[in-house]
Amino acid sequence: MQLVTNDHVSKPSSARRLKKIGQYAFLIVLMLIVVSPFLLGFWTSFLPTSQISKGALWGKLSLANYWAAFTTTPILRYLFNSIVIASLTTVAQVVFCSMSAYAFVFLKFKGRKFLFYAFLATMMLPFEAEVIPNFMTVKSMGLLNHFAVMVVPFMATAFGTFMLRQSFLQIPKELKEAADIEGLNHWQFYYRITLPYSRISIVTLAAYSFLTSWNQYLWPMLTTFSDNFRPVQDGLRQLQSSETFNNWGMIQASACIVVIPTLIVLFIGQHYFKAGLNEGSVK
Amino acid sequence: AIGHASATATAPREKIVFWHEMTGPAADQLKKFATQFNASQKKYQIVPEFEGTYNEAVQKILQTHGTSASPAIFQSMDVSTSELYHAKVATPMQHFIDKDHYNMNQIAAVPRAFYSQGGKQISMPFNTSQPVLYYNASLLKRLGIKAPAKDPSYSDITAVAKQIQAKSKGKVNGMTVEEYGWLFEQFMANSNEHMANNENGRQGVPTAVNFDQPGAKKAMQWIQTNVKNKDIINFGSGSTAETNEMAAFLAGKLGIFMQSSADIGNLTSGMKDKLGICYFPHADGQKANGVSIGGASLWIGNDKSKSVQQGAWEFAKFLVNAKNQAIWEKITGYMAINKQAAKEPILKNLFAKQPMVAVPGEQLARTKPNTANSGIFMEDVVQERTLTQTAMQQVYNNGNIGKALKTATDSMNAAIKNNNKASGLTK
Amino acid sequence: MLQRLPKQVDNSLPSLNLAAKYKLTDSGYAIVFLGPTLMLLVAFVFYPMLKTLYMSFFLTNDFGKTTAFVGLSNYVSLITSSSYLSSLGATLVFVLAVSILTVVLGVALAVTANQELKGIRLFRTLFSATMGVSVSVAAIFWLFAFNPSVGVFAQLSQALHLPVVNWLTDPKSAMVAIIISTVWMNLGFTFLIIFGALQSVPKSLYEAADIVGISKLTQLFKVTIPMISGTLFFVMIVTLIEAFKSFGLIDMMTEGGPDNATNLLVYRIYQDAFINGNFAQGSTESILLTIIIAIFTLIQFKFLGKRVHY
Amino acid sequence: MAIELHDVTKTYADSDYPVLSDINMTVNDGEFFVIVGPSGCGKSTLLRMIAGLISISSGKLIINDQLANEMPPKDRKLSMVFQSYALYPFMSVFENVAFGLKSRKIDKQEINNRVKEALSLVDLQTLADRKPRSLSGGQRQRVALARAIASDASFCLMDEPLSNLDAQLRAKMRMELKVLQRKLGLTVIYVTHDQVEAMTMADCVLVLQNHKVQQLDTPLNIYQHPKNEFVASFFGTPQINLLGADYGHHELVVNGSFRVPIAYPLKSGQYTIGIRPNEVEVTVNDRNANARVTEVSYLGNETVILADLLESADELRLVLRNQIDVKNADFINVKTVNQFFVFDQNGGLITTAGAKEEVTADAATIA
Amino acid sequence: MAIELHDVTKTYADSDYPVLSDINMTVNDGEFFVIVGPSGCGKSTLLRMIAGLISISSGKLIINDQLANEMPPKDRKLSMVFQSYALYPFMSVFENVAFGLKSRKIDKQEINNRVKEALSLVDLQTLADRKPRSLSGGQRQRVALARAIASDASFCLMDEPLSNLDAQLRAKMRMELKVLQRKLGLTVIYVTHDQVEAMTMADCVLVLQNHKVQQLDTPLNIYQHPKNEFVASFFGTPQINLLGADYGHHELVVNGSFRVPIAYPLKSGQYTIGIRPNEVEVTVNDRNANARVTEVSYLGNETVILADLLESADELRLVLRNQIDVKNADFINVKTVNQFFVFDQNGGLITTAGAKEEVTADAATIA
Ligand SMILES: Nc1ncnc2c1ncn2[C@@H]1O[C@H](COP(=O)(O)OP(=O)(O)OP(=O)(O)O)[C@@H](O)[C@H]1O
Ligand SMILES: Nc1ncnc2c1ncn2[C@@H]1O[C@H](COP(=O)(O)OP(=O)(O)OP(=O)(O)O)[C@@H](O)[C@H]1O
Ligand SMILES: O=P(O)(O)OC[C@H](O)CO
Ligand SMILES: [Mg+2]
Ligand SMILES: [Mg+2]
Repeated sequence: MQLVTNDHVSKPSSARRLKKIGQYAFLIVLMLIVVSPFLLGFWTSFLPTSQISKGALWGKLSLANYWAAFTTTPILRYLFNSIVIASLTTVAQVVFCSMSAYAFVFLKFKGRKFLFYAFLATMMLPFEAEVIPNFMTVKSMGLLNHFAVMVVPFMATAFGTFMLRQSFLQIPKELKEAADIEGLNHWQFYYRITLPYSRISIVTLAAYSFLTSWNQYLWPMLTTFSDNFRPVQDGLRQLQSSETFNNWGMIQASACIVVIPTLIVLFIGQHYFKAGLNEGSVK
Repeated sequence: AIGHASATATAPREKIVFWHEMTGPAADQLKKFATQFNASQKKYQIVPEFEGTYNEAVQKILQTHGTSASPAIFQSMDVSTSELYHAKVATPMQHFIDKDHYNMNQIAAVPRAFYSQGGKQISMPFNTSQPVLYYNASLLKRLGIKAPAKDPSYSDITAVAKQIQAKSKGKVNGMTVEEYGWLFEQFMANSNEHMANNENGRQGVPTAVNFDQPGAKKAMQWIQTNVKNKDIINFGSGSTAETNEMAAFLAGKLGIFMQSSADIGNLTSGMKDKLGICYFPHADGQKANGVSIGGASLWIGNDKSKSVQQGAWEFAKFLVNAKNQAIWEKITGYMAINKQAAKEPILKNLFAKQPMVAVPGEQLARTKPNTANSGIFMEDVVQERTLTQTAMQQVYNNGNIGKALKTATDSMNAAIKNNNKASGLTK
Repeated sequence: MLQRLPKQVDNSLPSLNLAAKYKLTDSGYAIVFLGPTLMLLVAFVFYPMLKTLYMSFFLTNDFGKTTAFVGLSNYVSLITSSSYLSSLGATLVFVLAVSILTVVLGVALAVTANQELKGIRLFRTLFSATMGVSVSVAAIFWLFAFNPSVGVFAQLSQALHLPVVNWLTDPKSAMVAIIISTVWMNLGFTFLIIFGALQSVPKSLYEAADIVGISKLTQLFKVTIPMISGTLFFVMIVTLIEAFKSFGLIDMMTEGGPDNATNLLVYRIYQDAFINGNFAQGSTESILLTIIIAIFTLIQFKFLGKRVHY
Repeated sequence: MAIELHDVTKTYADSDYPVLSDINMTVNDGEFFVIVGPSGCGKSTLLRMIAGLISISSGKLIINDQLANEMPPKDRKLSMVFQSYALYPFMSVFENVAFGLKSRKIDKQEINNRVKEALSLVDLQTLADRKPRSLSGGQRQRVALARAIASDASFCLMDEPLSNLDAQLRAKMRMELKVLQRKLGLTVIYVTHDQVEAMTMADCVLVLQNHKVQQLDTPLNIYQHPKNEFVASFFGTPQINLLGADYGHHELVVNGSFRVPIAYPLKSGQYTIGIRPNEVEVTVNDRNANARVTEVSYLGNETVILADLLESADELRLVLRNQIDVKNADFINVKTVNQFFVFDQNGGLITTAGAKEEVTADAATIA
Repeated sequence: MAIELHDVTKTYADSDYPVLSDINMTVNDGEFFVIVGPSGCGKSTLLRMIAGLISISSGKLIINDQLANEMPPKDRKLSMVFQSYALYPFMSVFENVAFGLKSRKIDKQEINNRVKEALSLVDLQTLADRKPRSLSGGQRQRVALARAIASDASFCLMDEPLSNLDAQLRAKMRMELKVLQRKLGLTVIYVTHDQVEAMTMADCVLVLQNHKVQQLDTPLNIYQHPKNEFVASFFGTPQINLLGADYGHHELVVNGSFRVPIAYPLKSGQYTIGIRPNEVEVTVNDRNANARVTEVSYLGNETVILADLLESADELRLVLRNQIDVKNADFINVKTVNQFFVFDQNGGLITTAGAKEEVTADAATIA
């Protein structure tokens, strides 16, 4: 719903003021519902576990839990692993998906339609339903327990291709024609026009694949066996299940440490999603 | 923080990856052992890796076998012995014993037998436990409740739990029994019932199981009644359940629970109150048949080079020497399997100061081994545990006991049939 | 590839043929541009699907090797097994609840955040925040919240003298707990997508409605929802498929229990294949899962797709 | 239905200075009132304040003798045609037109009749079931109009409703709209940046620029008596020539190039003279040439010429009758200026001069 | 740089009938060649075939005496201004203009000079660092032009480059473009659907409609001697009046309403008479009235009138001088028709008649 009160009102009537208060109240309630699990997590990460296990939500606040997480658990190593894996996956996905999307939009070749439908169909096939043979494949490729095992199978996705294809389709056909007249070949047009033109979609896909890779859970659980390669998701799972004492404070601190990089990626990505970047290209 | 010992400048050390499933103080102690071992010599470098629960580890071992990801030496739980043995993923421990003329007599007979087949040692006993019953002795005292007998019956325990509930005015929960397949196995063992045919697989490959036997039913009945009466509180199953029941017990919010003796380390270090331990309870009017040992043993993978295997063997020996077993028992509650360990001052002091930690040992000592109380030698035990655990969940949630057990039995039998066929164990 | 194209009649992008004729042909470029993705998809999507299908007709040994051919018997035993059927039931309940709740709440959040108020950007950012929460973090936050002794829910009920719900050990409430956590996790993504769609609805449509005196609530149903129906449809499908694939929260919070109440199809595949070591059964379940997802997607396309206004 | 604005000012929340300041205007019942001005001058802003879609920062809006500053849009009983049409893409033409009526709980039969009538007025009966996306630009625009017509509001706001149409269609719609307005007796406030629309349709024109009302008058007066340089140059195509001129001895000397006698008593000094392209008479290849042709275009029966004054670089736009035979690079002599405007240093009109009754040059084209 | 088309036909892959058939035309070196026609008639298609962006289905395209049907676009050495500008949104104005040059590996300094020169020609030097999104429509259009100018191609294709600009700017750009073309000696093929552009800019106009060339001639000839009804009605605003007429006794009887004498010997029968709105003289409130005014608009110095013929429902468009005092509902008499066209039943021109040399009515406005 759009409200039309987006402008300065010199003397707001009391009805308007009441309405505004109501709007904010509703926003705040919704916001609390959404963020309360975070707040609870952040808050307790500063509390001593002894307090938490008594059921108390107050106590002396300190960074002790964070210190414990950094020093007694491999959380930093997990973070490092995840960053390596997610970054590699992201770069590969952006490159390969943009290339294949380019082919579907700007190249004419036999079987294009068929291939495209085949791509579309794979979007319905859940990776989770294919882990068994995939596990066997990476095993026979000797990739188990390496970064590669968490990167290689995800270097290209049908979803990414589809998403970028949609975005490339928005490129005015005149830009391609103008480039043809100037004699650009496909590589040049791909690199110098298509990618910069679609940078919002590229960033979106990058953010999306980074987060998806970061969120990988089942696959690394099946394919990594040492802390040197375990990403955060499984690292946290390990921490949680190896904790016999219910050291809530430290676990919450670890969770907070893990959530921060993704929140940063998200907020940066969001900041970038400004509308209107391609305005003025065509009428 | 991954537990590497500093490598020396000389010849590169042979890396020995060691997979284990220990948590809490036991995990810390294993890291310490690895560090000490690494410091004690220059040829090998032990790299311990935690691989989650016993259940998860079995498949990880099987599925990584033959790849660079597989471990050189690994810990695997008691009931996985048959599966790993048939899968032929390990060099029989007997091989190293013979080559090294290692004196196996220093190892206690029951665990030795448990991990042998045809008189040959397949794996090295390492962490050996007994299921026991824990109670908060100080709490009972404060509430003026008489501690349960050392060898209690179901109703003995019920009585204590009831009093705890009543006298604490509901502030303290009476007891809990985790929904845990291992405990179910022990209820059957203690009632002298064979879960699997062919004498629990000791006389041949099992072709069927039967959970639906009187002893099992009685135990389930006991639990269900107590749940209904709110004398048993449900913490669920899995590792969360274990941490939650532990946390509640340590916080004085739970009076009694049944678990592996491996919890003693945790309990004694984390508890201000006095800990009470007694035997695994038996059905009323029925003598306890005794329970089997729990825990796990050490295996040496056969997909690694000779020298790596040698290093693994050295480390295995290191872990089961008398001194380390004594330390192990003190820290964790696993019973030392090296007979000499009893003479170590560490253990002597421990028993003197905390006599109740000797209870698991006493329980084991008075058990007359038979095929019902010597563990199950069967493949797919993980599935059996999941199924019986589910049956227990149904029982907790007021399901029909007979039906629950029957369903689990049928499912398991189907799985056994398929597995035996697929693995070529039977036609 | 350095060949002349046969003279082509007309097509929508023939300029490319003309432009590229003396160098790589379009088909040549296609191989280069599409090759890597295609290879990856063949290796990790197409081939595994067929392999899974193949394995589902066999028994497998400890190492996952196919041994005995059994035809359809894996399928028969699965669809006659009460526990599989109850998993299936649980999955359907879960998937429907999650996708409906997610979309409804996502719309509510997006509509609320689409007002022009001072500081609204902060709210928008916070509303999208759960997109940055990974599954294990969410699990830890919610495990704490649902903890029977120290969790906020338990404490709240105690404070209010209500019976304490055993969130994760009672089959019914465990499902509710998993649904709540999953919906919460999905909310950020859904919000962002729907919000983006709302922002692109021309303001003048609302103004035109304001002028004829159509109430804000009517505008929501008669203008907003139809205008974003394309996006809602997309979100519905994505959430549904994602819900079918839920795994992490279950693994960390309930391990499929109690009494299989949260043993959703994907978790079951994992359990059967990678815990119980029964790859054949896991494969069979994978195929069934794929079929079920396909059916659901098609149903959605058939029934919802019709009502979508692009 | 009369609308009055008194000292209305608008400042958007995120800016410091007003978009519109001190607007005063009265729209009488049945009047076709046109607001015209360059892009971005605040035309839509003004219209939206009248519609109640945005608030008024200060001043008074009076609708039918009632203070309406805070009145919600729907109570103002008006209809509006949006610049962007604002059609609901998921509704058919019929539903689009009926949408507003339905919400008023009007009888179904009645709605049906009204929609049908409105559609037939704009000649769209046959397309009632189409969705907007399968209509051409002109048809969409007519749907938007039909919506305004179907609502029984007697007061209609239109925001550049013809701006997206091509020239032919625009010309046609101008006529049709005017006929319709007269027929229905509507009061219309019509926003445009097209001077032709303003000239052809308005009873009254408000020229906006630079946050302010520049002139408020009938179209003819605006063309013939522009209040200032901006208004003069905004109306008329080709644009009026605005040239520097020095006054002395009853003459204006234009850029040192030619002289224009003037009876009006000016103080001596610098002025700007405004000469419409068609108010000039020239002779070609005259010995006294004062300009040189740079560009000639024939428009059927008249000729548009660009010429540079010889003394200054200034360009002159001229519209001549076809008979005159002139080509590029010819020298010409600006002989007579029939009518012209004199503006002061601030651009304000001082006087309209020249022998209006003796116009001999050809017509100016302002379409 | 000459371009010839011989019997060029185009059929799009997904349709059965040709969009263009048997097009023959020659564009001479340095010529400003305009292709005009209604929306959808195939103008852009024709241009794109010349550019090599789409293929030619049959016929020959010859560029500088060389068969060019299969020549890739870049080898045709042309530049193109797209209807929609086709600017790269992420590049600055400067980079947009320089882009094509860079890809040709031209010396940096050289590129710099050329771009600067091109930008100054279109008066955009100061905006070189802006991105397209922060330019106004007219400025964007000029960037597109600068790009064509900077490329040293002596042959430039322009697809409706002014179509979205507002009237003032359009008029200005028309002039500037023409001057530029002359200055650089460019050969230009210019596509438009705006008759004014065609009339004012072209050396030669090609009128397209209905897949075919309707007329190919100079602008003046097209206005004065339209080959058929379509051409006649496409040029001139307000549109020409096309009315039914019966011939007999050296007279055409127009819709039974008035008579027009004609010297040309026609066979008796039905014809269509085409009368431009400004070629009619009327008297107001005449006793012999044959039409009634329905709409009057004053355009500064002339008046546009709509009137209905009394005998038939037909509407008449008239442009009169301002002096005539006429208002709505007045009865008028169409007295004299100075010039008119006679078309046969198929719409083909038979003759242009009337005393051309005696034109007394006011100028028609076609802008
Ligand atoms: N919501 C807003 N917030 C701030 N400034 C605005 C807003 N809407 C419009 N403006 C500014 O107010 C000025 C007037 O805008 P308005 O839309 O009224 O112009 P207009 O005369 O209708 O122009 P056009 O002919 O292009 O439609 C412009 O400078 C514009 O940028
Ligand atoms: N790629 C295509 N495939 C099929 N038909 C097409 C294609 N491009 C254009 N057409 C059709 O060919 C005809 C001519 O199109 P073209 O773009 O040449 O028209 P135009 O004269 O440039 O019109 P406008 O003035 O609207 O730009 C139209 O009917 C159009 O629908
Ligand atoms: O908890 P533990 O190590 O004593 O082992 C218990 C069971 O034996 C596992 O099978
Ligand atoms: Mg506007
Ligand atoms: Mg075109």
